[in-house]
Amino acid sequence: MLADLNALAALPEIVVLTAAASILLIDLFVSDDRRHVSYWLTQLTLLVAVCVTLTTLRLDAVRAYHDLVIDDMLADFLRIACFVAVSLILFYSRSYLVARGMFRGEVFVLMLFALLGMEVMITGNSLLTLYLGLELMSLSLYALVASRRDHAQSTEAAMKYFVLGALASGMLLYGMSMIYGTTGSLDLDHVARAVFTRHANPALLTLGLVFVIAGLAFKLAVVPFHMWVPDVYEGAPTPVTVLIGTAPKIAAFAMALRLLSSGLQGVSFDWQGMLIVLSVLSMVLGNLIAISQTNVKRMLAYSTIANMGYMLLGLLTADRYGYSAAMFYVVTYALTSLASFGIVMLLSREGFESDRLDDFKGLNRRSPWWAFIMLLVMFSLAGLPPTVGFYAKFMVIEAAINDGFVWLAVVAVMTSLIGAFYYLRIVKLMYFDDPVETLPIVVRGDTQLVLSVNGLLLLVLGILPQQLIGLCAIALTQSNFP
Amino acid sequence: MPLPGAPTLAHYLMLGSILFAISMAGIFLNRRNVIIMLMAIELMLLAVNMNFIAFSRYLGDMAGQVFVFFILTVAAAESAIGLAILVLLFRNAGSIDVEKLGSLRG
Amino acid sequence: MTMRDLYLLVPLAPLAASVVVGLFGPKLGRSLSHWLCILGVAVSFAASIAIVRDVHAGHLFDGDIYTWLASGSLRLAVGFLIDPLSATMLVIVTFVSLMVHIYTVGYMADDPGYTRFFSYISLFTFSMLMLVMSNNFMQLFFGWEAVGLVSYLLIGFWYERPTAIYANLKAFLANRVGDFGFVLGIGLVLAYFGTLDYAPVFAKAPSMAATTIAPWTGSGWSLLTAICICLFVGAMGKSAQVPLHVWLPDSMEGPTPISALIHAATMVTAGIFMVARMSPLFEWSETALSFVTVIGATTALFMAFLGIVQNDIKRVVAYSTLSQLGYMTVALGVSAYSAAIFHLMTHAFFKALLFLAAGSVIIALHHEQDLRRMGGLRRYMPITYVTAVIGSLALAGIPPFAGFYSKDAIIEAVGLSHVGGHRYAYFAVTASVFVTAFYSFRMLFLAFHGEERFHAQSGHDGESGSHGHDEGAHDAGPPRESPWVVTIPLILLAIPSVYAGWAYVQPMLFGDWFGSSIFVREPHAVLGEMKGEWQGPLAFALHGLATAPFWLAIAGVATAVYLYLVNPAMPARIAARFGAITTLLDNKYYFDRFNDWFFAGGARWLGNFASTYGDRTIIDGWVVNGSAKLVGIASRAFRRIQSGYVYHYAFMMILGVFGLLYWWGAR
Amino acid sequence: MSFQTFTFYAFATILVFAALRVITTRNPVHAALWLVLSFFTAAGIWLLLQAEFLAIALVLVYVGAVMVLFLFVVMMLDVNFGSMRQHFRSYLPAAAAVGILVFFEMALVILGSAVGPVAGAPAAPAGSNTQALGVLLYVDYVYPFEIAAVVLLVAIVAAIALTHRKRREMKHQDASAQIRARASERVRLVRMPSEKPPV
Amino acid sequence: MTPYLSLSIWVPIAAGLAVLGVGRDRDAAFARWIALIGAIAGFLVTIPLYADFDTATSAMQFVEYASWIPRFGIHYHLGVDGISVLFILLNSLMTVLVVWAGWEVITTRVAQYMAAFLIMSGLMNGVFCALDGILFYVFFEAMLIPMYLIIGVWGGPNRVYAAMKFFLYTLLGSLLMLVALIYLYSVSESFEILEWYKVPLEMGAQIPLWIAFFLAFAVKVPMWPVHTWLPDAHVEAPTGGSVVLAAITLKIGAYGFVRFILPIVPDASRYLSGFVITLSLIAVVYIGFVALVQADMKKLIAYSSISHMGFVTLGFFLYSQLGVEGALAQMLSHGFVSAAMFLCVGVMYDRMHSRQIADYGGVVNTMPKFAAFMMLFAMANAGLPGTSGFVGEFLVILAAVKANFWLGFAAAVTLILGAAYTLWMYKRVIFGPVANANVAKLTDIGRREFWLLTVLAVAVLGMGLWPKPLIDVMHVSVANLLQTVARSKL
Repeated sequence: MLADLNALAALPEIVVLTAAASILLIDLFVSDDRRHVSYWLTQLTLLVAVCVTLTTLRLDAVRAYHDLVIDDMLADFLRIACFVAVSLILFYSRSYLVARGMFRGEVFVLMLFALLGMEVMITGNSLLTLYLGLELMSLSLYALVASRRDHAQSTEAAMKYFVLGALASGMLLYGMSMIYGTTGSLDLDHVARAVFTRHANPALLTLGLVFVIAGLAFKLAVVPFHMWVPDVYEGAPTPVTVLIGTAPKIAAFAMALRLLSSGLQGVSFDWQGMLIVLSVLSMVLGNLIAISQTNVKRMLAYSTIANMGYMLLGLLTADRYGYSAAMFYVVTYALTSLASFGIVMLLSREGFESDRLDDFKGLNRRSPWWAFIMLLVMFSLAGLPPTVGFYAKFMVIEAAINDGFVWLAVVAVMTSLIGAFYYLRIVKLMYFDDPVETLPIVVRGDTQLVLSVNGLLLLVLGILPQQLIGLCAIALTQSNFP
Repeated sequence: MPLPGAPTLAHYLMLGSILFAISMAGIFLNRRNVIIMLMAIELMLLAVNMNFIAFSRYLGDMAGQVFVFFILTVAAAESAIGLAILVLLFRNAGSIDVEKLGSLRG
Repeated sequence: MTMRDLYLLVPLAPLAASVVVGLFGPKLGRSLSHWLCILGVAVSFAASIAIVRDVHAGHLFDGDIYTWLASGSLRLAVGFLIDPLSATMLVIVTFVSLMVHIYTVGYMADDPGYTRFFSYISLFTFSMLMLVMSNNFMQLFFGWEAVGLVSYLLIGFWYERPTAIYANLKAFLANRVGDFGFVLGIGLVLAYFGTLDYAPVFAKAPSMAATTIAPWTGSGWSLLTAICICLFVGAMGKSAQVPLHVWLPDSMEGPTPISALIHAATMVTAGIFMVARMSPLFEWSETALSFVTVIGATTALFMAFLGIVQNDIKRVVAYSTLSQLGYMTVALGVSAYSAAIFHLMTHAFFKALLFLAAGSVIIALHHEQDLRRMGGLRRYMPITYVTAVIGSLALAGIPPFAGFYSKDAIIEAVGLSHVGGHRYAYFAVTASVFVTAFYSFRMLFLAFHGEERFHAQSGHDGESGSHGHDEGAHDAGPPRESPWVVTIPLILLAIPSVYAGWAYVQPMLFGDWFGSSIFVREPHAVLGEMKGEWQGPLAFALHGLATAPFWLAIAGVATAVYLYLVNPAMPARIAARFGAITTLLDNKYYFDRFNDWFFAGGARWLGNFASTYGDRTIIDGWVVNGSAKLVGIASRAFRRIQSGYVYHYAFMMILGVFGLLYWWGAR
Repeated sequence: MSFQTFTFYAFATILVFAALRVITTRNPVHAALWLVLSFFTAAGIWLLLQAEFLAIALVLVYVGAVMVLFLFVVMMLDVNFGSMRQHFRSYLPAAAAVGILVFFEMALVILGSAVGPVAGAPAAPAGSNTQALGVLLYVDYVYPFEIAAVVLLVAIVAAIALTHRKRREMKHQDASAQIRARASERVRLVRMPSEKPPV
Repeated sequence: MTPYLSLSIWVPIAAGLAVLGVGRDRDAAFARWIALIGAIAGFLVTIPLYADFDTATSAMQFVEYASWIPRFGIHYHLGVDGISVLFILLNSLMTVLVVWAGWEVITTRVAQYMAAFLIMSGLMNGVFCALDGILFYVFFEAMLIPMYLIIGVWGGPNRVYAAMKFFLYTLLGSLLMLVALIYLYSVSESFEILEWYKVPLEMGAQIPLWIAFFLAFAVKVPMWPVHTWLPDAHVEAPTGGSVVLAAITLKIGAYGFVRFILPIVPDASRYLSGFVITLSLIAVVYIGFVALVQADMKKLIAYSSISHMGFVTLGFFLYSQLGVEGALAQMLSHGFVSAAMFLCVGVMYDRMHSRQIADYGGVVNTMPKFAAFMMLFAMANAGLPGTSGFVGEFLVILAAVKANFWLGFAAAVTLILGAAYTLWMYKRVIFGPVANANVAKLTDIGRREFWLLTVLAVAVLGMGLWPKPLIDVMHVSVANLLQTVARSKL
């Protein structure tokens, strides 16, 4: 009976869940000044999860738990990306958490649960699992945003996030109900078949599609479902911000891919059009509004919105090449975003957030190395070679053009020109201006190492991107996406 | 298809859509009161559940009901967290007036 | 040593001297520097003599030294064309240059830029030789521009003087205007002949005579006319023909030796030489020839008038140069190319002589140039005086001095010509004989005769007031004759000024001196007609006594005698009487003012307008910064959507869903 | 009109009315109670749709637990609800417009598509609804079931983490902080502009 | 075979990274020496490119070919032909000069300064020898980054505006080019530039492609009216930045015209050649007038650069061997001359800290050697025969007259204007009596500056007196280019 389940397919999830539950218990018996035990256990969990994922790596797709779960290359790849992302976040945020009294077991546990939710999203092969994964992730994130309990802004952000998130998941559910109703199944394979064979009622299906897209768009943070993003980014504690900004985007991408491609490829023409609208709006508004921001986190929030717009360019082509481009985009975006927030956290101290743009003034004087890393990050976000951000943009634009959307490509590059302006402004602050703050930057050794590697990776992948591009391509080919 | 008459799938879906619409209107109407907003969201989930159950019945497929089961579970959890945040908000801001939640913007 | 090496030696010897002195002058010291340069030019001169003999022995040369550049079928080379024309020019150039080199030793003795000056004039010699020896248009242009450069450097030699650096800029730009046409001419040659070498171009010229070009639709210009006029515009710049003459008088700001060398004897004749060289082209275009004639005649007459009212000794000579260049140009226009070259040669001698004599006076008076502060110098400076008289006689065209032969030949040639504008030209050249004689003797009398006015000056800043080497020397006794380095060249130049006319008039004008290097078409062969009546130089001189020009010259001299020796108060009265004309002449026909106002001012206005409105306001202000500003405004506007209120956010989401629904509902 | 039909319309009417009252009532406590009513009637409708277990669960879980929680929070927080209703009327048109538009948009789609009658559907599967659901949950949907458990765990953890307070308001000595203090931090010299003497 | 091209790219970059890694602000001399050694090494490895160059073939030489991103068929494909090889040498030489020029002048963040130039040098070499569209683009864009920093960090008071303007302006163009490159890929399934020469394209496709490429390169050149970034960038950039900007960066724009626009979209190019020629002539004439009235020396030279680059684009679109070779010669020459002019201004700026013409006057009195050098370069800037400035100008004017008399007429206006603005400035700055006490205190150029200027003077004169060795390299490649351009793709 268990053999039918192909339980191994969800081994990483099992590992994470077990570990999370264990840490929750262990943390109870750990005193405040030995909290790092929980911290390292969490890191260990992530390491084990990565190893487990790698050892159970299979080229073909495995369906498990009565087809509710699918474990394919895509899933493995994105899961690892999420593990790594969370691990890096923990590395970067340690000092930050300690300084703000957030170095607590439940934070780690909630992060792990959020991660579990993402994994479920990534591996979901049914409307139900996707929904549950999404909720698991979202609920953990709501709590994490509010986890700085004495901070009014955090709470405000959490409230907004929660209300809008609930609304979005309501929409998603409404859409799912319509899809279920018209295709007669929650299983994405069945859904796909029903859609392809035109058994589904087209009008109701479109209705469902609209609502599903709305729900997805909320998670991906694209216009006009993006409104929560800047407020939550700014209000949430920075580690949580970066958590929201990175791994969940990967998971949301996976979910979008599963829903739209595995399930609704048959009506790709419909959702393509919708994504075009969302994509253009995101690129334009995200970049435009980012210009007038004075808070780094807020600026990066708008940058996220814009970047997700670019990512959609890949997704909306509705073919394997576009998907792999979007996947490359979202993964490298996460990597870049991690480094950017890493630097923001690096500069912050106890009682000082360092999230205003002016806090970057003269960074090159204070620390040429971190200025250089931030420079790489900014140019990567702007999509300039020789950083990895360039290939990300290159690939999605290539996908769009290949699909005949030359005008979309033109819109994309023109908006990225606007984008370049505010990224450059950070570089300008770091290099051209004199420092206001002269305190030396104290960084933990491990953070220093990991963040440096992270930053340099942007450059290395920018020069030698072929492996990552190949991986993304393989992940999608092996996963039998159309 | 005359609407009055024996309830068809359309009836249930219409009922669901009315509930959905009411919940959306509720969010606007109670733009300052987070608690009622949360209740409106509960209504929305109710609408969704209504759909699922109707479809489940219509298709003769239990999966819809299973889904509803999970929605109920999740909604409960969601309420718990939502209310926890609400409490926190009240403690930090001294109010649950959404209009006063405007420090993050721009 | 083959002849080719000799040819190479001619330009390279001065170049080497120039480079060495230019780079290491201060280290070499003065005397070594000037000896090096003099040696360089002397070698060059000697070689030139050898070449002339060789050429007249029938050894012509037309070959390349090295390929400068090749592109497609076009090959541009640096090469030499050694024929009688260029050989003649070589001798003239090197001889005058040598004289000037020697003279400079004395003239510039006190100047701090001594070695620099030598380097420049040697460089100039090199450039001029390259121009003359060229066998193609590219190298011609190279030499053309190089002499312009050196001229620029030398006019501005005293770089501290605002007038000097103004003058050199003006000279360069006026020349550039000429070059503008010149380059276009070269371009047309290349476009239609496919090569820039003289020989093939000249060979092909007859077949191109009927070719027309259409600069705009419906028009038809003769190709050769276009080419010739374009080229001649270049000559107008370099040879200072109206209206591009404006730079030459101002160029007197340079030290006197270079006025002699560059602005009288050699560089300014480059245009004359060039047109003579291009005779195979000009001959096929009546229009171009008459254009040349009219411009030349205008220059000859109207510039001569200006010579009358000048008080600066060098400027008088400068205007006489302009006028004489006009003569040469007229000669070219009436196809008397040999006469033009002949006049070029004699003019080089006597004009260099006059300049150097003027320089000698200037030294003696401690850099005083104003004629009104001279007078009576003949007693103090006998050699200078005598040579100056010889020069003036030659200039005025009194037989049997050199100038007579060349000028009279030109006047006769003009008389015989039928080219368009020949009547006007004849009138102009004849009338200016009188003027020439008048102003040259006016100068002579003012400087060397009459009362001694040089004591009267007080605290006046001389030519080099800021140079300081003659501070307080004004009253250091009477003017003295210049040292031998100054007088020797005077004497050496006086000799050909006397005899070069009758010695060379026959071979050059009527003999086979230029051989095939000058081409004259049958209908234009005015010199051929004259040849029929030719009975030798003596007869020519005697015949000259009976012609109008001679009597006009005599009249000119006589007028000068009356006005400046007999009745010195008269000129002022005349000037007052003809106020309008005087004003016109004093202002040099308002050319400078017009140029300053229209061209210089206009260019600046245009530049300011383009810079302020075009670049800064429209492109930068509206388009570039404007779009940036627009983005900023849009950014702030859209930012307000993010109001901070949850229900607004929710509203946006619902609106989004709506939008999508509506969109796909409508579809 | 059969009994089923009548029941449907009756419940639907009450449901819609109750839902409307939820969003229009002044007092959150009343709103919660109206919501309870909505759930009850919805449960009734679900019974019509042969979803007995869910109907019961809705009543038990929602009315019994979630709504109680709502009421608890509403009453615990001392919120001045009166002030929140100030602009209620002015919001009404916009809200109504949104609601009506959403409804019409959806209705158009639903009515425009030929959705067959429920009656045409196959009969309910044999055996009790609860059993069928149970089998599904524990066999086919064991994985989501586990996840749902985790969701609830998260809710617990989150709720506790967020609201559980250690009473730290009282002042206490922090020995380590005192030891860490440096001389420079003990006394702060403040430079102040000297007072100007009255002129 | 030694991969000289790779070396020419990576040696400077490696040196730059080394400087960045080991250089400390406290020990600036060390950083300087490493930078100089790196720059010289970078120059030395380019010498074989010229020495071993086969002038008889138009094929790409020193080709290096390796797979880079197989998913898109992107290759690490390098190679040079007669058109590009000289610019690599020029660039490497300039790097040495720039490093040397910044020797004592730059005192803050020396290592970063040197590294920026070295890295940029490598990247620009990459631009010139990349034969793969994306490889080209990567180098093309990447070089913006060091330049942005150079202007912004070591620049003048208004450096931020200038740097931003420079960056965004050039990015605007190049982003559209990216779209064009990808479009070409989607048509030809290849990123090989040489493949693109053969791929047939409809006119409807050629025109947008042309516009995209044109915008990218026209901004870089820069052509009127997208030139306004240049004066700002030049004025604010440190001397080295101006030198590289003028000497190399502008060439990249022009290079793009011959490498991309002409051969890839020949029909559109022919169709729109009148447009380009018009813009070029506007650049020559209009910008000439603008240059005339500039009060800032750097601005004046910047405008003169625009005017000179107008000749380059003009030459390209005349479609004749003479025109194209003239344009290439003009590019080379402008590399020397503008670099020299900016160095000259830098020499004065280092002493007086002013670039305003009005602050100078009579410099020749105190700096005679310098004045001599500057005279030479000013004359070269005015296109005097015997200097390199003449070669390109002359050939292009000849070609223009050949194409149409009035084109030549308009182009030849530069003879007057070029001389006017250059010499007028020279007059006001160098000539005349000592204008003020500051000028009186000036000291003549030192040994370093002397040799720096000497190298450029030799280059300027050498190319002016005997350009053949340089131009010969181009013949076959240019002829081949013209053949390619002549073939219609419709």
